[in-house]
Amino acid sequence: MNAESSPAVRLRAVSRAYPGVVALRDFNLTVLPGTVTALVGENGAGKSTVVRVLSGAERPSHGTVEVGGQDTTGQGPARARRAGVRVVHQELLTVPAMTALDNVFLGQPILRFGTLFDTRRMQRRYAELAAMLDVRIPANKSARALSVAEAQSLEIMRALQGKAKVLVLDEPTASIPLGERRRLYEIVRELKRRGVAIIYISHDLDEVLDVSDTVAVLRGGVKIDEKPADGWTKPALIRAMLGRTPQAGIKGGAGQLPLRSNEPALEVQRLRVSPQSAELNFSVQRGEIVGLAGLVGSGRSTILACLAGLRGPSAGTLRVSGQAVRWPGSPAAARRCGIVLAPEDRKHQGLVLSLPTADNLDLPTMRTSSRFFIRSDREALKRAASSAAQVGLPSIMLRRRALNLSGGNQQKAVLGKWISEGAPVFLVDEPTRGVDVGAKQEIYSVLRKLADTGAAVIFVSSELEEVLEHSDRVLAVRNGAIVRDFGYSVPDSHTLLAALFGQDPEPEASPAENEIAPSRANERTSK
Amino acid sequence: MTPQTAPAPNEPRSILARLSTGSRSVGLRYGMVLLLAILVVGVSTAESSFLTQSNLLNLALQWAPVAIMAVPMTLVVIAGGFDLSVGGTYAAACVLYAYLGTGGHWGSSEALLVCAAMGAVIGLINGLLITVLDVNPFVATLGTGYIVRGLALVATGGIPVIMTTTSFTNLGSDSVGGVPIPVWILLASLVVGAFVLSRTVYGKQIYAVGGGEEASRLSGLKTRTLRTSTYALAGVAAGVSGAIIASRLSTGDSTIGAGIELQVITVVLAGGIALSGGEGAMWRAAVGLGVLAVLGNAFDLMQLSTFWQSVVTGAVLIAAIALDRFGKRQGLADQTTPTMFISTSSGDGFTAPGDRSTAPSSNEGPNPTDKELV
Amino acid sequence: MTPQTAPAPNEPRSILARLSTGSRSVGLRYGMVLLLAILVVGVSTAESSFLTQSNLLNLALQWAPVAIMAVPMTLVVIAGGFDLSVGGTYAAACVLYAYLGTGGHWGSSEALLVCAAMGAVIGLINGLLITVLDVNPFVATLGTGYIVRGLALVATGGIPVIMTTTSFTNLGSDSVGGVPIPVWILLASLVVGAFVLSRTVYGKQIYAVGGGEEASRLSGLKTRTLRTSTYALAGVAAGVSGAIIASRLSTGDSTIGAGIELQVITVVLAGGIALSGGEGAMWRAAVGLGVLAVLGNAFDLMQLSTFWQSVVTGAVLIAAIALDRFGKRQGLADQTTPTMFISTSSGDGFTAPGDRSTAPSSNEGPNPTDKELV
Amino acid sequence: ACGNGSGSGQAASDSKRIAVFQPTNTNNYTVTEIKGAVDAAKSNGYEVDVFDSEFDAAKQASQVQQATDAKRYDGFVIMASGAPGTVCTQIQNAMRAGIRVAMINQPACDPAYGQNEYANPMKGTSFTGWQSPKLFQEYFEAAFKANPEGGEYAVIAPPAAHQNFGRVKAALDAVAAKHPQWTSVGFVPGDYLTNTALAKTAGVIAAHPNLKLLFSLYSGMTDGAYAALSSAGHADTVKIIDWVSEVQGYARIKSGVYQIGFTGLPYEEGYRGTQSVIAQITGKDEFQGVPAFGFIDLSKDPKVAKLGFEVKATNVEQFQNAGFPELPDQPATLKVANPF
Ligand SMILES: Nc1ncnc2c1ncn2[C@@H]1O[C@H](COP(=O)(O)OP(=O)(O)OP(=O)(O)O)[C@@H](O)[C@H]1O
Ligand SMILES: Nc1ncnc2c1ncn2[C@@H]1O[C@H](COP(=O)(O)OP(=O)(O)OP(=O)(O)O)[C@@H](O)[C@H]1O
Ligand SMILES: [Mg+2]
Ligand SMILES: [Mg+2]
Repeated sequence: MNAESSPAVRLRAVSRAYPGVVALRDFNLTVLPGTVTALVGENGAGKSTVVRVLSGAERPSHGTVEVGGQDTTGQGPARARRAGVRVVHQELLTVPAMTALDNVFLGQPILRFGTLFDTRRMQRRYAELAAMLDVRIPANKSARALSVAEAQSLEIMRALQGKAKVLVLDEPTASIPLGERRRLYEIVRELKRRGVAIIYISHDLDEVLDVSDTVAVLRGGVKIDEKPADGWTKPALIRAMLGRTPQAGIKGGAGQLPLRSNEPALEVQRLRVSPQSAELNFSVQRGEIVGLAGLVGSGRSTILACLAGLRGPSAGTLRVSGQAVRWPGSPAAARRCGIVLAPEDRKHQGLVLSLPTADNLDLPTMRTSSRFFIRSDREALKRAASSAAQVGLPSIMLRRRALNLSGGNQQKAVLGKWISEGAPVFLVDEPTRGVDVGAKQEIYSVLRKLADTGAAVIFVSSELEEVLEHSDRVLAVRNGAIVRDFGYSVPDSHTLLAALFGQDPEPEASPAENEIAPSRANERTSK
Repeated sequence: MTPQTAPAPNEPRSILARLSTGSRSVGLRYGMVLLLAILVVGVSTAESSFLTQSNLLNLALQWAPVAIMAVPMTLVVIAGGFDLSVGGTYAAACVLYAYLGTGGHWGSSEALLVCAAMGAVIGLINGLLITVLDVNPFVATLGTGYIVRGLALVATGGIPVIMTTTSFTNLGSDSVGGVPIPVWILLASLVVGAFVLSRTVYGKQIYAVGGGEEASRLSGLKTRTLRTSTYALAGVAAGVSGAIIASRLSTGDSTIGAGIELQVITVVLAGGIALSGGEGAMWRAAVGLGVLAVLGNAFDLMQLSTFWQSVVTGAVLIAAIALDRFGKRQGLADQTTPTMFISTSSGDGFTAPGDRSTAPSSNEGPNPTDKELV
Repeated sequence: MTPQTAPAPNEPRSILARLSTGSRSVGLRYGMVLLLAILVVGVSTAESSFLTQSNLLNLALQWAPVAIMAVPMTLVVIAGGFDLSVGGTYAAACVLYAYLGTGGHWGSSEALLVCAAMGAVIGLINGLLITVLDVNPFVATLGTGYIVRGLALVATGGIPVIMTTTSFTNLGSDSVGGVPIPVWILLASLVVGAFVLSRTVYGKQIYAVGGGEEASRLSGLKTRTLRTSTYALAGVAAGVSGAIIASRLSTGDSTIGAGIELQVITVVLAGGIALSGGEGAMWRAAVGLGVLAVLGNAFDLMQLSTFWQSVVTGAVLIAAIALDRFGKRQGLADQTTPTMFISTSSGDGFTAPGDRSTAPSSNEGPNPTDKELV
Repeated sequence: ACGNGSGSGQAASDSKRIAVFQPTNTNNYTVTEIKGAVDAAKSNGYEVDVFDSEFDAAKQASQVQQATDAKRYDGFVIMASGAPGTVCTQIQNAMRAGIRVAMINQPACDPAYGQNEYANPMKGTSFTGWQSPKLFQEYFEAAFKANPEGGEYAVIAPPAAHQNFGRVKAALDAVAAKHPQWTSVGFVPGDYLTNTALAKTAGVIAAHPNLKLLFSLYSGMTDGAYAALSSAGHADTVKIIDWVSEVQGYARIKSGVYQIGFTGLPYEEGYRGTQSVIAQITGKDEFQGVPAFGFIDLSKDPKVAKLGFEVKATNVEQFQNAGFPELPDQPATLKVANPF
């Protein structure tokens, strides 16, 4: 660390207003070369706004942006890039129609003679970057076929290509697997050693404290505090972010079983999510939260998708509340069987962003509650308000478009859609991804409330801690199959991880390496 | 946590801001309505004959086929779709109606139903191509349009079919209560369309599908059925319009209505309905129709060259949609949302600044974070 | 790098699977090429006159205006856009060229340049409307199309302009090396277009913009400039085509080319290029052109009713795009991805997934991060 | 330069071949006209091929070029598809290749378009037509005379791109000057299509409810104009003056729905044009009384020598007895040809 060197990034009195919202107000930030500055704050605090302003994606309403001493205020992403800014944005920004390699070199191809593509060097460089990050995506794979995690890795590769002076990582680890996370930390340290200025944004406070030199806390668009990382503790950070001490959520936790009955709400037999995968047999009782733990890409979402009628399983039988039902072929059919899903991609699968939140909450119920198919708005608003109250969504949000809600509120709306349904089976996929600490607690309490009212909840999350803490029972998923049922005894995270990585001595576990996703399997062998 | 610290310095400015936003919002949101009003006032001042009943009825009669098709086209566009095949269906229905009007076996109302049914079938095919085969709506309907018009040409050999059963001309020429039947059909479509869109479950589902197909599907909506239904309705309307024009001309002409599909879409777009789906309203289509009809009439009344009409139509189209886009960028997004929640309560619908209530505000009172900010 | 470590038990199945996937992939990817081949073989068997030089040259000459416009339209579509204004520009350029050919002050090549420049200006306006005002391309170009054609009508009063300078007819009727000039222009556009799309940085950027505008913008591409440039090119092509047709007809007719924009787009789509952008290739547009031209010629040569032609065109269009969609759903996305980085060195360039020995980290130097990271 | 002997040196058989170019196969008038041409060719022992350009001038230019390149035709009979002059270059190429050309309905390569009396069609060709400026003058004159009271009138004119647009305008200007009691409230270019005429007339009548007289310059358009007037409730108050009356037009003249109609001679147009090209091919000055070159003015044709063109309720039966109208109710479309 060289405190004498001139700052790599300097934001002076930057403000950015959106209609109705001041997302950033009088924000000052100086980042020196060779340091890591973390930005933390709850959802909507303005962290990504800092990134967008710095990277030239948006023009600040007031204030100046300097990169390496040059003024780049509002001159667009190309200018910022020339000044050495490399960004991994929070939203996924891959071009689906292009290959992985093209995506990495998007806007920064390696050229021969200044005009022709130097394919060989790009391929070599791609391989280097991939090895560095421990990423195994073939260079010619279409980005369309990538999982979220893989796409995220590509974006990190893109940011690492070329000569970065400033590297901005906006929630880079929100959806990448553990192994890659560790590699990323190493790379961050390595880059720091080389004098790159790094801005790091994450909701994982342990990670933040681990990686960064300085931590700045934002709240409501204003920088509340900035201190060296050693000056912070996790509780202090949370207090600063929220402006108060968080209320303890209603703690469920594995093993504490207030209302669990012995009535199975969901029984799944001989389910194969794809022709190659192993059979799944499991059941969920009323009143319990079952956590599906798995690594990224292990097939948890696929299992939920089969149950919710999003994709046909290749085999299996299903009983809901003791009744044998035909396997649902559509979400509408699943809902009739009593199975509802809060999907993982809330922006595309969860909400109609152009509609007001109230309409979103009312979407599943309006048909059944309407008389002669004619809507009563007052009734609808009433229904929406009661759902909103149950999930802790402020009622002022009801009139806003879903588009304009923060991530946490959007997630509450996704849960709220189904809350009044009283469905016996409630599937919840990654409800806390990218959601701040406070909202997470509220979401956990909503899930527990659901279970308490007699629903069977299946809960998927990539945060192992979270699964362990908030489920009554944990199932380990690997390659599209349940490799271990831990029952009502809490596994420690080491045992769980071992099961997830397939180092488990369980007899029935570990189907062949590449049996889950046929398209991937083909790709592997065809090279 | 002191609840008294109201953000005093902000209040006056925010009221001002709200007001100015309000008037700008009206200007942007109702820009086309304003244009229509200006046009109506201007033309009726310049030409006293404009506001006569006979002129207005004639105008309505003249635009009836396009307008009748514009009503379900509004649904198609709001549901995120597009239909270029209505021109072909229109021509085919025109021929079919005239053909049924030569034999004498069919009554004219049965013939109308047959035309509507044929339109529905074509619409269904469009819908299936688009939702099941996943063909882009533009391409699918361009294709079926070619096919249907081609079949109409083949069936007639391109030669007009002259209707002989005289009762078949009633549909296009008779009046009920002084208003021609096609105008009644047009008014009925508009009213029913507006009601369906704004007051029924189906209408709201159309908005939902257009605004986010995947989310709607996961909410249990039958998105394929919904989208297909809009194309079927567009087909029915094209069938009815084709029958009307055949009846008015007492001739079935397979070459009729070349380019009428673009006219229909122009009407919808001139109202400021975005092609991206999920937004819009029937009154907007009606306003678009009004602007184009009055403009055309003005050109006729004032004996201006009809060539300028094309120029002006183009300008109106661009202005309408630019106004809409500009409005959205100015953050009036919430106000243009097609929801009764918002439009019926425009007073308080404005978003309060600061989406900060994200914080776990379990208490209903003012959000604590607000205070420490200002 | 141990080439022997093949996953043995998988091999036989995977080869079979690969083959079947392979043949299906070829069928889907090259479906339109197959159709073209079948058509060519069929028609030339049935009609020996088809493959004569005179017929083919005439065919090319006849299709030259549409084809010349289809080349930049391919760029427009791949960049995620759409241009309905080329018909208007075509008519305006036709009038302008003829007008310049009446005075005698201008040479015909200057006139051609003036037409191209006018087209470029119209294209720029389209591009600015679309990228700066953020108007939907369909609406913007429909609007400017109306305006430009209207202006052409107004300028001429709808009355044809008859060219008097005889040298002005050379562009449309002279031949160089036995091939008419318009056909040379068409061939040159196709070749240059294919080269630009597949081999240049600009081409790759067009794919990127169409495939993901926001991602491209944030990666530092000038997406507005890129998109605008495609419209400008489309305008230039429409200007040149308009001049060609004026020269061939020795007349400037402002009503010419009604609906030609849909023909141009049909050509592009018939090649199987998706309207959603980001994908496609120039050879696809050429194949689409070939299929439509040969079909039309077949109808003429075999004396079939041209009415059926419309039906068949529609069917071809739907088939082409359904094939493309179906191919994508079958997971053939990789093959249709326009990547030349990889295709140029198909032999050894692939990074095997999970086979990290491909990464040259071990042999190329001690630590990969040392090299270009900082 | 074009006068040396037979045009096509290598005609394989003794039978000669004529190509007829038609703008559209979906219009009664053109279909009748081309039928006349085909009949004339066949009855004189000529092979004949018909090309349809679907109202596309560029396509017609290609067809003429292709037929020239095919080197198997001795003569062309051309009804131009688009604006005047649109196939001019191709016609000149054909003539250079020794092919004889007769234009029908619209002359080709006519720089003085719209003004002249057709007296001098392009050298080396003939032009056959009946719609002369003089006849258009008679047409307007007849209507104004029959309705001396005066008032507002409107014209649904031919397409602006069509030669007759200019001729009609010139004729009207000349006649209207003599009838100051009549005021024009619209001279609207149509496109010969019924639907367009309906829309345009609806616009005119909505704007000018006091309209007294409506000229419609093609019976296909008159159907639409009448539909517009009757649905606006003005069928009784507006007198309709039709042009080129068809079967329906005759019926309506008879029943008084149309006041006047001018009958058309499409069949003769095609027939005489073909006779003229035969005269050129055979190297004679005339064939069956039709000259090889120059303007063949059908307003002097024997078929209308006695009756003239003006059809009214009083003389409609005389016309019908003389074989009018020429436009059949539903003519069969013609088979289009392969140029090779
Ligand atoms: N395009 C936009 N239009 C309107 N408001 C916006 C827009 N983008 C962001 N906002 C608002 O600006 C505020 C700050 O958003 P920002 O994305 O910077 O938050 P963040 O701290 O990154 O949150 P998260 O942790 O959820 O990513 C929020 O209130 C958000 O709703
Ligand atoms: N549409 C698709 N095309 C190709 N592969 C897919 C597709 N969807 C899922 N996969 C693959 O199937 C596997 C299982 O994915 P799934 O989403 O069910 O896993 P997950 O455990 O929920 O992981 P994630 O954390 O990514 O959501 C992954 O390897 C993924 O890459
Ligand atoms: Mg963020
Ligand atoms: Mg998942």
